[in-house]
Amino acid sequence: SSSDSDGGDKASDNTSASASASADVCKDADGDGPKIGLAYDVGGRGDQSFNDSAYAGVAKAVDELDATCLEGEAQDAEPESAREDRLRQMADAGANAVVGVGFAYSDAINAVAPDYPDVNFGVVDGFDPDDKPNDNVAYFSFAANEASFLVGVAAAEKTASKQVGFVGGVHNDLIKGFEAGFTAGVKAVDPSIKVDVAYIEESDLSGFNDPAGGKTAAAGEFDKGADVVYHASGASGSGIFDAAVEAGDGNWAIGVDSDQYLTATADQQPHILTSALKRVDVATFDFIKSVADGSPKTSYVTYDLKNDGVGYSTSGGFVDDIKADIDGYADKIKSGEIKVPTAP
Amino acid sequence: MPAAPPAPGASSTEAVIEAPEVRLIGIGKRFPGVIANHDVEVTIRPATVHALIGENGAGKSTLMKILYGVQKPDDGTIEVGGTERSFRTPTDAIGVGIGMVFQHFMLADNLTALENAVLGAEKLHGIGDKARAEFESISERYGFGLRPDVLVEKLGVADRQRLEILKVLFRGAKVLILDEPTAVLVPQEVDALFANLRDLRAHGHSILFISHKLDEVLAIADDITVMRRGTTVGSAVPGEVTKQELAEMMVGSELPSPETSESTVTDVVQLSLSGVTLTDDAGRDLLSDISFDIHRGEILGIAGVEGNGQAELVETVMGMRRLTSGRILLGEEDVTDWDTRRLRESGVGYIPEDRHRHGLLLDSPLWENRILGHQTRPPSVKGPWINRSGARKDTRRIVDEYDVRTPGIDTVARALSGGNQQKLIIGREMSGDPVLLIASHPTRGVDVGAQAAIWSHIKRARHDGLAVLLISADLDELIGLSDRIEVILRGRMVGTFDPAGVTPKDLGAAMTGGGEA
Amino acid sequence: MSTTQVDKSAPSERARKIGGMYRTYWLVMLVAVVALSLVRIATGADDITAANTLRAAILSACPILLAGMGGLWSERAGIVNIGLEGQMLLGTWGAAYFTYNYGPWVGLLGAAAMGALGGLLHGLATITFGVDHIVSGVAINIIGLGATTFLAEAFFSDYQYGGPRQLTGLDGLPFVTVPGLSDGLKSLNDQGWFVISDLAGLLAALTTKVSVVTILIAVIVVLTAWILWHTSFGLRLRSCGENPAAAESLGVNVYRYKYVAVLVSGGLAGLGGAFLALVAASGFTTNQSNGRGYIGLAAMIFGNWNPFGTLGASLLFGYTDALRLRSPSAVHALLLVVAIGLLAYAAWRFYQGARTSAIVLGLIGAAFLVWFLTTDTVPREFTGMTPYVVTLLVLALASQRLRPPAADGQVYRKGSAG
Amino acid sequence: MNSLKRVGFALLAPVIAVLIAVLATSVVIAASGSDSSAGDFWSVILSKPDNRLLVNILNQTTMIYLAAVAAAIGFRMGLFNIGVEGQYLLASYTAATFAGAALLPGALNIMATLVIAMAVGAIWAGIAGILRTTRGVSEVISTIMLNSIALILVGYLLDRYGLHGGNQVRTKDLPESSQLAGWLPFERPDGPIWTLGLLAVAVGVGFWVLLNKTRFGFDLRATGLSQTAAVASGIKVDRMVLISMLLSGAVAGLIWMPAYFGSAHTYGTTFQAGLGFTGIAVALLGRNQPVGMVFGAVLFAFLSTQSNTLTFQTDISPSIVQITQGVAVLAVVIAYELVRRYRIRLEQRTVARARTAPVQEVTA
Ligand SMILES: Nc1ncnc2c1ncn2[C@@H]1O[C@H](COP(=O)(O)OP(=O)(O)OP(=O)(O)O)[C@@H](O)[C@H]1O
Ligand SMILES: Nc1ncnc2c1ncn2[C@@H]1O[C@H](COP(=O)(O)OP(=O)(O)OP(=O)(O)O)[C@@H](O)[C@H]1O
Ligand SMILES: [Mg+2]
Ligand SMILES: [Mg+2]
Repeated sequence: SSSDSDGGDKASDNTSASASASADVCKDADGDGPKIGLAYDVGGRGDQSFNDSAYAGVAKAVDELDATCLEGEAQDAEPESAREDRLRQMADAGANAVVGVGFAYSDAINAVAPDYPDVNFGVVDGFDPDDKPNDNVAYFSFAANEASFLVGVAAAEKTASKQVGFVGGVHNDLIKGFEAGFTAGVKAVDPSIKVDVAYIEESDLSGFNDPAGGKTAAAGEFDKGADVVYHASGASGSGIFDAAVEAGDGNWAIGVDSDQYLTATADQQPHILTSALKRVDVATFDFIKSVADGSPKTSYVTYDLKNDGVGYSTSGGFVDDIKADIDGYADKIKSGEIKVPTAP
Repeated sequence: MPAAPPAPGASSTEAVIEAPEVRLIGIGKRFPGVIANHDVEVTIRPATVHALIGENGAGKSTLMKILYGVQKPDDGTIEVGGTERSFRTPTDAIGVGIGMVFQHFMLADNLTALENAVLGAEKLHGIGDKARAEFESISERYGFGLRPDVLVEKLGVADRQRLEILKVLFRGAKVLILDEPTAVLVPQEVDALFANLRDLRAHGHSILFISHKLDEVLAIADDITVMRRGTTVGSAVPGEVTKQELAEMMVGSELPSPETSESTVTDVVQLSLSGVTLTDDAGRDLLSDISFDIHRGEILGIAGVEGNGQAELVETVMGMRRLTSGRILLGEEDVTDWDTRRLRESGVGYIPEDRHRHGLLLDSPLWENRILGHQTRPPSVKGPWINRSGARKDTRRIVDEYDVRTPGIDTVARALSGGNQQKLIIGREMSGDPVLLIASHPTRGVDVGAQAAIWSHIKRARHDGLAVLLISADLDELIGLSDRIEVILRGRMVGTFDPAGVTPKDLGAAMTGGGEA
Repeated sequence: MSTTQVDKSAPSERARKIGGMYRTYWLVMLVAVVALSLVRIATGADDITAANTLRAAILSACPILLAGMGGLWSERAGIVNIGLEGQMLLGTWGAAYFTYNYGPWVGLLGAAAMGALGGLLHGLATITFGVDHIVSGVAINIIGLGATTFLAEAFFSDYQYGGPRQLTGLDGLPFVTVPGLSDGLKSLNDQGWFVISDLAGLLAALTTKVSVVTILIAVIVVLTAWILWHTSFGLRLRSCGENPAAAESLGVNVYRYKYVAVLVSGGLAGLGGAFLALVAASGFTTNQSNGRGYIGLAAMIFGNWNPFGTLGASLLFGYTDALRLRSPSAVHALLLVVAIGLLAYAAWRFYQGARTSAIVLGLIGAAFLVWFLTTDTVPREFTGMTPYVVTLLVLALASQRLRPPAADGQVYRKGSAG
Repeated sequence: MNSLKRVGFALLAPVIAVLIAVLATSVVIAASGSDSSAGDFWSVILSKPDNRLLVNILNQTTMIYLAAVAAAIGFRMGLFNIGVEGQYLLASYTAATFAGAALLPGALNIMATLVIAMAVGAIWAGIAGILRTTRGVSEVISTIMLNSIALILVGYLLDRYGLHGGNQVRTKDLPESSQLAGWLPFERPDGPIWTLGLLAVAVGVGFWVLLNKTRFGFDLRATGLSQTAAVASGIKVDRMVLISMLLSGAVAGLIWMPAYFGSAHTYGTTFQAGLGFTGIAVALLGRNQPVGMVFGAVLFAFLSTQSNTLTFQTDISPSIVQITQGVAVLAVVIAYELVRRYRIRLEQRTVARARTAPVQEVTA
């Protein structure tokens, strides 16, 4: 299949959108398609990560479905009521598809959705916190472990030192899934390869925001002999890329969430082997489309290799030589032959 | 000859001989609501000691700060060496050879003696070996005996005083201003200081000397200027005036003295200390084996050079420090382990040495200050509640009875003058029928009028059977008020004196250890 | 003259005191190295003195040290600056903005200038208007966080590699490696010899890929010590922290020195921010200092308001941070180091005659020993707590020995002399 | 005229401060070169809030006010309890864990949980209190350290003992019987006013009575005004330090309880961090006065709630509000200091007038 090259294309769409972030499609859109409310997590549009990815999905909807949109952005340490209020303001303004980016919106959407039965809500990484099902809410979950598995395969095939590394931002369940998939991928290729694991913070979310910590952790792994390091640490990732640059030629970093080759600096690009993709843009667009089509997605929607919801990127062309192997593993996962663990 | 002007002939002939070193002409200075100085005229001749006297608040310190550039005058001019000057900062004054030793020490404890001396005058000799050499040579020349590298916190009072003077000389000052330099010295130290001053005079320095002690003034001064209520009211020459005459010029009336009337001492012991010892963290004795009794109706005076354990003694008796060994009895009761509040509840009144730090809430109204220290007793409180009206009513009583000059009881304590603050404290501590009064420097920094009033309050209470522990640096006050005087030296009681027969000189000798031999 | 005679004795007294200070400093360092070496050999946790670990420790220590130096400057002049955190944040933004537009050297200056701006605000509030120092510091931290978040969004969103919350790909500053020496020391470090390899590791860390900013910081520490204790400027500045009234009475312009101090303080904190954004990693994110300003303050107190003490404390914090991130498993070996250190200190106190404190220390040391012997790992959370717990312990055990400037934190008003 | 004057003085400083904050905010917006102007900003911020926002503002006010009182108890006696944040964090987690375990039925569970929240907050603050009284460790540094430790500790405990699910960790849900529905002033979607908002009223009144009417309050204030005078008057300062740290921590423990029982029902992503620091700022803004802090809390709640609309209607980041808040705090303390100096001058003038007879000229 061509899921990967496909991913690459979409990812470049995504950056062209974020590069022209100032163009701001929501300001100019005036179509008569669905009206979308996009509630960002902290960081908002321009974060080069999943907020941007969600924005790319919305931009595509504006383009292809004549949609219009409204944006709202979370602040640090905001009260739960602020999140709820953001969603309500969107619904009150007539949005018929409201997307909350990030699991922190789960509770707020659960509280708000019953008051707006005609509005459809979607939460990225979300879940229903209580046992009352909401029939106008879709929860997008991503098989990040599968994407991590594939980049694990890439790492295993590329390592010369038989040692690779993983740096997580925060030692929580979400990131442990990345670690588990990555390790499984590496071991699937060669069980003798050693995987060093480091986390920047244990529970403090500042671990996603600490490039210096990321660099120290990654440099530690490079120093001890790893030559490929995969990160799942949000904005700390730039520190991991810096560490790869400092470690010199032949040392690689692997990006996460979006195709980070495209947003990395010129110095870093030669070291970015691939990225594990989490297609928030696909999920967002699909959701909006389903609303526009009158058959809105509800309940849990899993995005995995099978429906192109996750994948890996090929920008830079560093994995072209091993693409066939990786895709082979991808097929085995799709067919269920390989079951990727979700926790280490 | 009251308010005698100096013999006109004498001063004019001298003026012909030599130009004045410093002339202050028509100086005026106003603070919000206070005229601190007006129409002040002072002329200082070269190589003389010029004394400036006047009661508290007469404006002496203000005038000196103006001469030293700390404050700017509103009116008038300053001439130094015949040239008119205006000083914006002390640096300007230092630049023309004026130096000042302030009423309160101006030393940084955590710096060395040399660093304190060099500070601000680094340009002269640098901060290195040249400065050290200069320091030592000054110390040598005037016999100060100071070492440059000791931390100031290790120096005693007299050494600090000398360091202050050395600081001024280090800057090459020609004119030295000394604001009450003797207030904290014992007579022997005063003599040593005077010897230094005469030395300085012989080297050509002019000295402006402020003191409340008229004996000292008569002993050292070449000229005397008297200030009252912000202005100069006259001048005198030591050989030609008596103490009494000077005093009258200062206050415009007879100088009060703390004479006690007949003894009221009873044979009921009110406070009894036996073997009280207090050691600090490093294991040194601050108080060693102190024992004495105070009877009802008796005033026990404690004499001593500051820093010899008086403060510690007071704080130990007040329960603010835990003694290491010994026993304290209040009446019949063993109060050794009682805390301050319990002691106060059982009738111990306390006039602290530093009223701003220990006696008042400066930013609270007077009626709240009335409650302070009486938080558990009526009329300030009812059970766990504050009794606002009771406290206010009683504050009004104190303001009336003790003549506290204030616009009202809602005025904050900070706005009152020192004397009036002190009267409020005394009124408060006398309320609730105390059995024991601990009075630390009750008239320090208080003018003569208030001083007399405070003395009479203490005497009346003694007459009513109060036992009083009196600590004072003013030996005349001690001798005048006490029924018995104990001398404290390095934390030990070193002698008992009967005030009837003792002179300040004798006490001074005992206070410095000279009396032991 | 007899002065010559006194002259000879006086400097020697002084020299003895200073010499004594440095001797204890070196002694402590030596004991630490020996203890670490012993533990390395006993536990096989080679990472604890590996050259690269120590290099990472130095990198982690630098921002803390700069904040600590900032605290030192202002507190020596009598101003408590808990606004360091906010000033550091302003520095991260300044570094990013100016580096992006004008290159990294201007970026350093810009960071210092932004930090100094925060210092100026603190100075205005505390010096001119006599506001309580803590209150002003708290407000500045709020403003610093809000301002950097707002300004980042306003400026960086449109930059290349930028976003509302970050700006990556900033040009870095050069590194220096001493050729030859670095490699030799590294291979010596790998030998695993007692003490020699450990010292070689330390020297290798100091000669391999050292950022010019790190060198600048070393210069700043030495300069700080020299300026504050060996120049008349420093004497005047310190006098403002010890007794401002006395200083003013001697013609020192107290306000001016306090302003200089607080500006330098903010500037150094700002540089600390620059270190985070330009050297520790090449990118800005919002709230990047993440408490390092406070840790710097703790390092300064721990270091007894002394530049070299602050250096030592910062290195300690940097070391635990680096070890935690690089080799969490080696942290377990540190338990043994702590146990040995505490027991040694207890013995020393016992020898000095301080029985009770010796017993308390000994018990704590024994508890650490037991912890080490009965476990294989330390819960990772606990390693993250290290700087905070260490600070609390040090303060609890040694607060009597610490000596802040006498007028530290007090509001001083001009004209209070006399 | 005197009371009129006093009211005037009391209002002067806050008014100056608010003006400065408005000015500074406008200048920053203008300097940032944003497409929206300062005018746009103020028209959004100052627009009349919807019913829903009114409820939110009120609910936020109660929590912020509790945080402010917690800080003020320390501040009033010169103790800088910077650790309110860590205290309520740990207390909230512990309380939610206990309440979720449902060891007690309904209302009893609520009572016991409140007690536990207060106890945990008090203990965490008490550590700083003990370090200060026995070892002389400055509470500023120790509480900052304890904040960080609490954050790590709660993360550890939650990870270890919490419920994992859907990428989140949370404590067990509060049983329905212990939930407090609150009052609905408007339509249901506009949300309820939380029942335990009453805690803020109770704590506020209690704080006022304690400070102004009781011996203990007098001792507390006296210690804050002058520690040395307090000692001389028989107050045991160490005991006061410890008690007020404990009190401060106990109130801190309550901060998040209105939200917990009113709507969150679990400690997880719904926990609102940062209130401790907001409380410190509000305490300073309100001069640590029970009534002043009400205004401060309303102002902060109002600004942050209204700022949510900014992203919809302007290009201005809501973080600008933090600048407004920080400047307001700094400006208010400066303004109070200036007004205080001015007042003292006025008072001294009055005192001097009431003092002695006019100076009579004396000639030598
Ligand atoms: N900074 C000031 N602001 C307001 N009033 C002041 C100030 N300094 C001094 N005064 C007032 O000016 C008057 C003169 O004070 P000054 O200190 O000069 O008196 P003094 O003669 O030195 O008294 P003492 O013998 O007590 O030292 C007093 O009423 C004093 O309260
Ligand atoms: N530094 C100062 N700043 C402002 N006002 C001052 C200062 N020093 C003194 N005052 C004011 O000057 C007046 C007199 O104060 P001070 O204590 O110096 O008087 P005093 O001469 O000791 O008074 P008393 O005659 O009662 O002994 C008071 O109104 C006081 O508030
Ligand atoms: Mg539901
Ligand atoms: Mg005077």
